[in-house]
Amino acid sequence: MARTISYREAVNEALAQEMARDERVIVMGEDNSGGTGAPGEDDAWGGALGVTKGLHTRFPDRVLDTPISESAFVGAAIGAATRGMRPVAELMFIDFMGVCFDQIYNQAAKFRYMFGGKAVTPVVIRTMYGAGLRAAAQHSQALYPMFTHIPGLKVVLPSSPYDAKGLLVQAIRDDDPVIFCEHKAMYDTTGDVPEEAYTIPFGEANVAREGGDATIVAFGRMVTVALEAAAALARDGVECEVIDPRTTSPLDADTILESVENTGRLVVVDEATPRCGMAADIAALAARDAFGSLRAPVQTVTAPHTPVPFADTLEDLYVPDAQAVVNAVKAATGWKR
Amino acid sequence: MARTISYREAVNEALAQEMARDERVIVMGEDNSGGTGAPGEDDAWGGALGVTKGLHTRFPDRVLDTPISESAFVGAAIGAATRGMRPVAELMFIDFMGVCFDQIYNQAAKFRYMFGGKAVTPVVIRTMYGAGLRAAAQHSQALYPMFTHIPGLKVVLPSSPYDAKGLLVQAIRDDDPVIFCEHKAMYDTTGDVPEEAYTIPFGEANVAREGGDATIVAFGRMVTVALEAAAALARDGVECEVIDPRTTSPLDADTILESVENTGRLVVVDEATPRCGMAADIAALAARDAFGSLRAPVQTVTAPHTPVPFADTLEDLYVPDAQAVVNAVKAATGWKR
Amino acid sequence: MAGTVPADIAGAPTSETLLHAYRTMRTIRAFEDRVHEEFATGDIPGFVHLYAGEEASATGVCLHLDDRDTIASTHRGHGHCIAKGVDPVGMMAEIFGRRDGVCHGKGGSMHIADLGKGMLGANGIVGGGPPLICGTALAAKLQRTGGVGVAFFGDGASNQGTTLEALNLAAVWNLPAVFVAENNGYAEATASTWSVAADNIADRADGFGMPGVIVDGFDFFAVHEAAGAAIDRAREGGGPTLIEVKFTRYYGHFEGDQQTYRADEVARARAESDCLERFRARVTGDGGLDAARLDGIDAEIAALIDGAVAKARAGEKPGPADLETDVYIRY
Amino acid sequence: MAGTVPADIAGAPTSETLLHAYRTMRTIRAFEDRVHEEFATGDIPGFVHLYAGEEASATGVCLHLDDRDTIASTHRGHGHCIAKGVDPVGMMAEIFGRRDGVCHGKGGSMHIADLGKGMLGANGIVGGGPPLICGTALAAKLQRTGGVGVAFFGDGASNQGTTLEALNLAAVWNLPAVFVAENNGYAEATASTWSVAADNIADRADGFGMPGVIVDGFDFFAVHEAAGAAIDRAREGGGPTLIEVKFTRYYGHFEGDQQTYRADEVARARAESDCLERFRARVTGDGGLDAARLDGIDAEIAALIDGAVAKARAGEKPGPADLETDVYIRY
Ligand SMILES: Cc1ncc(C[n+]2csc(CCOP(=O)(O)OP(=O)(O)O)c2C)c(N)n1
Ligand SMILES: Cc1ncc(C[n+]2csc(CCOP(=O)(O)OP(=O)(O)O)c2C)c(N)n1
Ligand SMILES: [Mg+2]
Ligand SMILES: [Mg+2]
Repeated sequence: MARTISYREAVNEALAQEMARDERVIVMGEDNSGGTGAPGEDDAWGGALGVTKGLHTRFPDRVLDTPISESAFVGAAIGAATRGMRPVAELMFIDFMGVCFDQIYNQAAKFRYMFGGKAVTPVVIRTMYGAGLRAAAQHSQALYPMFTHIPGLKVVLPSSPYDAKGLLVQAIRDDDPVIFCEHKAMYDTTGDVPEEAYTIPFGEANVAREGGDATIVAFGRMVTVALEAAAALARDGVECEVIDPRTTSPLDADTILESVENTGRLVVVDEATPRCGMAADIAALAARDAFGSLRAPVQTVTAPHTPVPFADTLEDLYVPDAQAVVNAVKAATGWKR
Repeated sequence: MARTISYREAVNEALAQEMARDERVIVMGEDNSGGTGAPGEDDAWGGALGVTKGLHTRFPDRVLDTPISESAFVGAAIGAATRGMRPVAELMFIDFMGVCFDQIYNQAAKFRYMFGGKAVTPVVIRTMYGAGLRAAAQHSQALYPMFTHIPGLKVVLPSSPYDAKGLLVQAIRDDDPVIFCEHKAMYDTTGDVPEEAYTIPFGEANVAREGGDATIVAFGRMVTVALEAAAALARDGVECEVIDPRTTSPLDADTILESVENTGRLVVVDEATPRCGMAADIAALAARDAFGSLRAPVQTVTAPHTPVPFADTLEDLYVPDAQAVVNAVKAATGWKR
Repeated sequence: MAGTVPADIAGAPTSETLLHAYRTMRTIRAFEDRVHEEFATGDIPGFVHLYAGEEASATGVCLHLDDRDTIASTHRGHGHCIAKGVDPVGMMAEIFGRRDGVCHGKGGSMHIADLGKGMLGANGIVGGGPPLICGTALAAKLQRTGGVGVAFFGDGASNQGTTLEALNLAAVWNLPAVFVAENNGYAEATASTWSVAADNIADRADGFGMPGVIVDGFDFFAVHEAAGAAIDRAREGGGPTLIEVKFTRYYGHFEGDQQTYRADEVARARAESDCLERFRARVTGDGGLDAARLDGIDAEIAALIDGAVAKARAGEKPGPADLETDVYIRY
Repeated sequence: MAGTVPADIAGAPTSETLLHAYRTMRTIRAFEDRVHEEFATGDIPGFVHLYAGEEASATGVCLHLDDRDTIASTHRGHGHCIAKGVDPVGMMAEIFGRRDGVCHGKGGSMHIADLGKGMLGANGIVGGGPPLICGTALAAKLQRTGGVGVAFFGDGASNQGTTLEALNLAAVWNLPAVFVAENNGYAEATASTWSVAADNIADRADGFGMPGVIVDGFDFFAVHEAAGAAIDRAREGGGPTLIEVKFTRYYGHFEGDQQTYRADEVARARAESDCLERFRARVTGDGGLDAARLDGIDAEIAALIDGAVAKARAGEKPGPADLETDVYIRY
């Protein structure tokens, strides 16, 4: 039975249902309960934006607050995963990866390969990314392209409440290390979500809209922006296929390539900065494996090569919007040799 | 007056000459002298592979050994740079970025923007990258694509002793934070290097070989591999233009695009792993800005999407070689719609 | 305000110093109370962390500093900025995201900085500052300026590896640095008595080869004295000190925090140990300062803050031309 | 070898335990001396860090451990592996980069691991292990297995933020963990007396809310006793302990190190305090063990190592089919 809930509730529900189903699942992070050691309420925060609220009350022994020691507790989640637990560690904002990155890419991501296929490390690292909350340069980054660069990690970017739940359940049940990236500006977005637990497989893109004139590949929150643009373009008679890969690693290259073979035009929309980012990654895929079908330059719509600015006027200019996508599609459809 | 010296000597000479010329230049890192606090010799190591050997003897007060505290001493180099020094910090192996990345991308890279253009942070972080020494998964990575992704950093990949000296002198004199990536398997490579100090500007590619049939863009040690492939191809009458961008950020897009407009074919050779890497970055550039000239799919030659293996047999398969580049060029020149 | 400090400062504060201290603490309090009100109007964007209640720490420390000296701050940085002499008017404009803010609106509350004043910035990264201070202290040492570097950080930050590494490095390099652990009892909603596995943060000093001192953070005089001793030692080549300042914050972790994890600590602190009240009680009467002069300062500051808010609200926001500038010095 | 430990182990070692300890220390010594020789032939690729001289640490600690227990090691990991029961034959093959190595030749000396044995791996990252041990200890605690996690790390690693954070987290979560700081005097060419800004690494324990103990690392009995007490406390829910083991390494930092930074410490240590010699002296004669039995063990081990090298040299190397496997469990 589906009902309408928020992206925040979808994440919370996935965690609660998996904890109820499997006692190996534990949750840890700064103030994931909140109030530990304090005179007032426990479960006082449920994370900085309330996503894990209520879990500690239901599962007091399996929701652990932590000191501000990301290397230690992310490493602890990884270590626990090698010993039969299924930890979900919250790296509050993805911007903080820099204080614990080693444990993620040199330890968790490499154990299986370095140890000759003998390690099993089913850890999930939940983290908030993205601009839009006026949180400035150190609390608004995307950064998931850097996780995507690392062999051994799986990287997930849910673009709706439905995907948030199904992909998180999959992440928790998956036996490989998963970086689960939640867009902080989407927590109040609502959508239909089944009550029961379900999984969405990794590496299977969602074709969010079908169309034959151009292919738009978009990630995370940019899927909404792409759909907005596609709707606007449809009014002008331009039909876009909007593809949401859902996971950047593994990547569903086939769905993207088939669409490009059909439309001949590709626009990639990515909230991350442009250099060595997802837009470049997808553009390169098409230039290599769908070149024969391309009828126009691959267009990329990304943030500029700058830190995220604070002022609302600047941040609004920073994040790609529907108009930018419309312009990119028109540049592709209007292109002539 | 040029003489033949090694890549290692070129780096050492650039440091020595800049330290002699400018007393604001200081060098710090683990065992950059070596022997600090120990009963035997000082300047006992000159870094793990002897690159800074002799500097401490010449400049005892300006070559600092450090504890194994990368966040602290890389951060210290950054802090000192904001106060009029020109520190060159050595992050021994680029693989260790994970224990100090925050100081680099959230602090040094963002100061100028976050602080409204008022910060000046002339710090250089020297680091060794690359496979070939059987150093396995945590001591052989490329990783420079992740630095390239970060706005505010400049990223340098010298491919010869001549470039190593000229680019390092430029890095030290440059007012922005610079990540200077030395390939650990190239230290004994020799070449002609002028005795006097000189600079090579950032963002100006070196056309290492001219040719009209295909453009090969290669980075760092891969430039040698690309030239080897180009020589082999020339014997079959295929003339390749080999472009060494020298810096991935800033990137000399014009030189690459002009070449592709001329040859119509692009092969990118990168030692890094493929996802969100330099190969994808350059392929995307061409697919966007030189599409009209491309006459074949852009070919990328990279490491596989795996950690770096230990066994020599596997590592030799892991690193792109000339044959792989030859095959890629032939795939491009032989391609038919 | 820093830089204008009387020369005698190392010793017992003169009345001039006391007035300067009071003015600084009052400016911080008025600034924060006003930001709290303005935030409620919805016109201040982003995350804002207020320093109210903690004024004696930034003030007692920074009174000893001048332009040779540097400080690194935290996400809760307004007080440190003001105490180090950053212009409150430019700060208010920055918090409102205006072009004439101290960072041209690009940084905001979590990134207020004024390098010209030796203020290395608030920091959005917990534990981001201490390593940087090792560097500014190293620069001062190599340049023989006699300058010191002071890192302010919280109880939560005292568990961050970057902070702990910096303590060791400062001692190993014998740097002119002072580490001020501002223990306000909480890291977000987590109690420091739980997250810091030691009775006191200062107990960590010994393991990093430096003296550790604990002071009552509501008592300006205690902070001022402890900081003076540590800073003098640092200037004279005696190496770093860890000072733990204990108090509580008056507002939530950030604006919007419901604070259900708390008891009545704040009410008690405001009533019994408020730094400004205690300061007034001590310096007036027998203390030799005229309460009227302090009231006069209060009035001046109220006007200053009114003006700052008015200017900030009237200020223009940055525009398209500002988006891609200031990333590099040379492109 | 671990897992086969007599039940009485918590108390004073029985003769059976002593023979087990001797066998373990001898195996490590013979293994490392031989790797040193083989490396000189040029047939061992990569970076190799030898544990010779430090045998009493890994042995004295791991004698208390069984299959419930986990250890995390360092780049200098051969001794920890052997003491935790990893097969020396498979280890030698791994070091030579052969397919039948414990990691199928994909890891090498710096990444030897055997998770089935609770050995989480040597680690190429200084300070990489302690956070992981917080996790294995947490798992043991939640699963109520009575297991403990032991993190071995060096004096250099004691300055790495990851290690320091782990100490605090283990205490905050009251984990069944033991942190063994192997202070061999150097981090590469840097003296620990300089890089560790405290008289002892163990002095850091207090600041992280746990007991700190210092032991003579050449004395098996001292290590065994201290480790036993710490591990018992951990198993009983008493929380973590920091044990500093002091000794020196017999070879260079890595094979090829000229060691010009050193004086004659090694010669002295070998002559005066070698752990195997001291052990023999104590257990034979009045100690009640027959020297001939120990000689017999020496001979067995010499044969074991000969066989391991022969097998490794004869072993096949991994090939193209192995390059891209083992990155993920499900693709
Ligand atoms: C590396 C990092 N981790 C987590 C956060 C999120 N965060 C911001 S402030 C804060 C609490 C800091 O507590 P404390 O150091 O005591 O400073 P206080 O807020 O009490 O002044 C946290 C967890 C962050 N900004 N950076
Ligand atoms: C994060 C990180 N920094 C630096 C290195 C390089 N390195 C390898 S071993 C070593 C010295 C370690 O010293 P210690 O911890 O005392 O261990 P020991 O070698 O003495 O056993 C260093 C600096 C590394 N591997 N990882
Ligand atoms: Mg606090
Ligand atoms: Mg050591």
